[in-house]
Amino acid sequence: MMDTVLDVLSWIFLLGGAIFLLVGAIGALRFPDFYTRLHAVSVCDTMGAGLVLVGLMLQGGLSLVTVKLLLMFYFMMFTGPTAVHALAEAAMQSKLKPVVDEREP
Amino acid sequence: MSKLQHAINLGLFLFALWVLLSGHYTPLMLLFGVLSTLFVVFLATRADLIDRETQPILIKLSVLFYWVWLGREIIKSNIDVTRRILSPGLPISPTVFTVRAGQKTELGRVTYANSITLVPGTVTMDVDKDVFTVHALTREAAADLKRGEMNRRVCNVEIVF
Amino acid sequence: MSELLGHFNYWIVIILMMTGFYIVIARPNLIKKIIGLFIFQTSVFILFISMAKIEGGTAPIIEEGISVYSNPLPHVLILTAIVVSLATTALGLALVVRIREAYGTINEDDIHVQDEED
Amino acid sequence: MEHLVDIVLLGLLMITGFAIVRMRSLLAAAMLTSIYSLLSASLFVVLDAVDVALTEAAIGAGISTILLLATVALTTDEEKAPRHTPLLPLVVVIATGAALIYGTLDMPHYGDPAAPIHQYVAPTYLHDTPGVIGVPNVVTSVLASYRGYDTLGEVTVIFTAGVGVMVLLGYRLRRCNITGPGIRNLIVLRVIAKLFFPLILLFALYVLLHGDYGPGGGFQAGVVFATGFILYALAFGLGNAQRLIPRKLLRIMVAVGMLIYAAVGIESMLLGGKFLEYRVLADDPVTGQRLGIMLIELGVGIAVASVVLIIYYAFVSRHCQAPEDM
Amino acid sequence: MYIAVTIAILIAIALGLVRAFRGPTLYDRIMAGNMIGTLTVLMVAVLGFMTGRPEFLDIALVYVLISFVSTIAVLRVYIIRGTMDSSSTGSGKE
Repeated sequence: MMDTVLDVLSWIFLLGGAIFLLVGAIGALRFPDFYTRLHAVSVCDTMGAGLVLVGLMLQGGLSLVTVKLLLMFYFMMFTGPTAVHALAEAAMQSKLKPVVDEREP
Repeated sequence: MSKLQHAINLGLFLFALWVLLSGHYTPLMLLFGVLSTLFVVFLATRADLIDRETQPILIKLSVLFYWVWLGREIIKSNIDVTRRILSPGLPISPTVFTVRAGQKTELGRVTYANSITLVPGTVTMDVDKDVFTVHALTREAAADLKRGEMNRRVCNVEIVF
Repeated sequence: MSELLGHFNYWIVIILMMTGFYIVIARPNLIKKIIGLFIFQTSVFILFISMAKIEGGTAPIIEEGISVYSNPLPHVLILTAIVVSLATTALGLALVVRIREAYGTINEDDIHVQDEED
Repeated sequence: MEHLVDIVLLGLLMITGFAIVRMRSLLAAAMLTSIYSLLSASLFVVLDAVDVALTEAAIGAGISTILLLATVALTTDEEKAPRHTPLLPLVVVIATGAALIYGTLDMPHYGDPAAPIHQYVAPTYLHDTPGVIGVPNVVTSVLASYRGYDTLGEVTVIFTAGVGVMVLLGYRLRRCNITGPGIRNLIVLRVIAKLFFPLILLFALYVLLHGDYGPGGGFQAGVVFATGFILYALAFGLGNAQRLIPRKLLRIMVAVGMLIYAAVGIESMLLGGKFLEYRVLADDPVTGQRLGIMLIELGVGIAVASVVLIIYYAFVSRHCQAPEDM
Repeated sequence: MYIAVTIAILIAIALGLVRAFRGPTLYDRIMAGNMIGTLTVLMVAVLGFMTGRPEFLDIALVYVLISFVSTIAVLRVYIIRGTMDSSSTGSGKE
């Protein structure tokens, strides 16, 4: 019984993660300029990756596999934003202008 | 804390990591674990990296609370960004603005900067001492950040570091 | 149909190989040539690893309860070949850097012109 | 279902290959090469070659791209159009490709267990490894024990290439102020690098010492170890990295790595065996084998890590040296 | 079920490739490379579970570390000289 619940839960997480990964990739295509595309990549890096890893952890159960997945999650939460920040900063330093919404709010 | 204490902490953390990664608990493998840990701590000392920031023990309770709060924020803004990506009109209003970080230490500031980037909808573009240049996907996300709740929360956990 | 799928891997590998080969012989830019060689090399790696695969097999790390393993020998050859490819690519790129310093260009056509003038 | 993944990945690889041909900007081509390498690494996982996948990811997607970009930065980005029409090369390529495809028709099917390649030595290796060598990872046992000569040769090639790069590019770092766009403000990177530098090094040692049990070994560990130092150099500057590991030490370490390998071979000759016959190294043949494998993996790891770092230093210090030629 | 996730990841990789081809700036391509790196890590992890040998997560862990270091290195090593190609100094708008 418990196993089935865990299984179903992990499938929900995995599929949710897959959907967010797809959405992030679509965003990276649809958004108009480099800086806005970074936000789409963030969706992939946080929610997509996070949900897939949590789904796999539920499949792994209490074992070293789960520990490694947890470690991956931990690494990704540090490396992801650092890489995105580095990209944004390098782009800004090379005078790549962001598209800004000029309309009055 | 003294430098020695920091080195010992790092060593203990690395050894725990080794044990968790390894999965082979013969005396030989554990001995290798000890040797590897000592070697890495030696290199880190030589690289002059041993100080408070190398301490990956951010497992204090209040930090954990911060992470839970941050997780909730991330989920909320993810759903928001997802809605915007999928809606046909692409309702975004990108803005660039600056915020002031109230943290005293480098580690605190970096935590704040990375938290901003981690939440989809806002990306830290530049860190100049305590002034961050931030790019936001929408005006709402920008207004949300300017309210300064995240800044306050990072300041609160910073004391624990 | 099975005839088609049976060699699919090899055919794609050959297309990749020819892509790399084309870059090497048709493009005068030396860096592009090295990229072409890189593509060529990688396609050879894929060819070897495809040959090692056995239907229903798994990675050649012995474990209780598993009886079919893929062939480990090509893995060994390719593993070392990858590291060697890094070393040779680096050597090639170092040569490109020096050629640029000596000739002021990395375009093969221009280099030939300069050589003829001398 | 693995077939589907395999086919899709190959398709993506093909598209990437064609895109690389068409790209005029060398930088774009280099970035696509990195993606190409990542895709082929995941293809290796699908094809059960986990050790190879580990190596390809560490080398193809990492170091190779860095070197390509460093070279582009030192030379030029734009590729001039070729002077000749690409007709003749196209004919040659299509003819060669057709001949090769005709050749594949006689090859055994993909995944066929009855293919000749699976009939001779491979079953012996798979069958004997647990008993004779005593390690579960057959790739490691073949690499380090059965085909130890080959590997010694490969390490020699790497060593020679490292020496070649050193001779071609020189190895003296001239200090200079780095200007221009880029990541100028390094606090975020520095704090993260402080956290990750020890972790990457420990992970490299883990990969080295667990090569017997899972994917990993000297080659992969060497590259990951060097990557740790590259991260350090990126965050704290090449000067600091060279204070941490001086060039002189690196030059010695390359030789030491090679010598450890060769010394294991000679030691086994002195103990009455043949060159690289590890079973004489200890009283129990299996222990001897494991000891021998461990030592030569260590030698390989040291040599590879030093060569990769030497190459990185050589290319990046060249950057600082010649600001006037742009 | 794992196959569904794998297919989703493969589609996402294909979309990332489109971004890498179209550019238009170098940064877009680096970003696409970084995204494909993340997707590859996840695919390797899922494939490990699919083939029933999840202990190969070591590979995925190495990918995480390498793809991070190479993204940073690409930004630092190339852009040090300040030689940007002309296309990347534009507005970045398509």
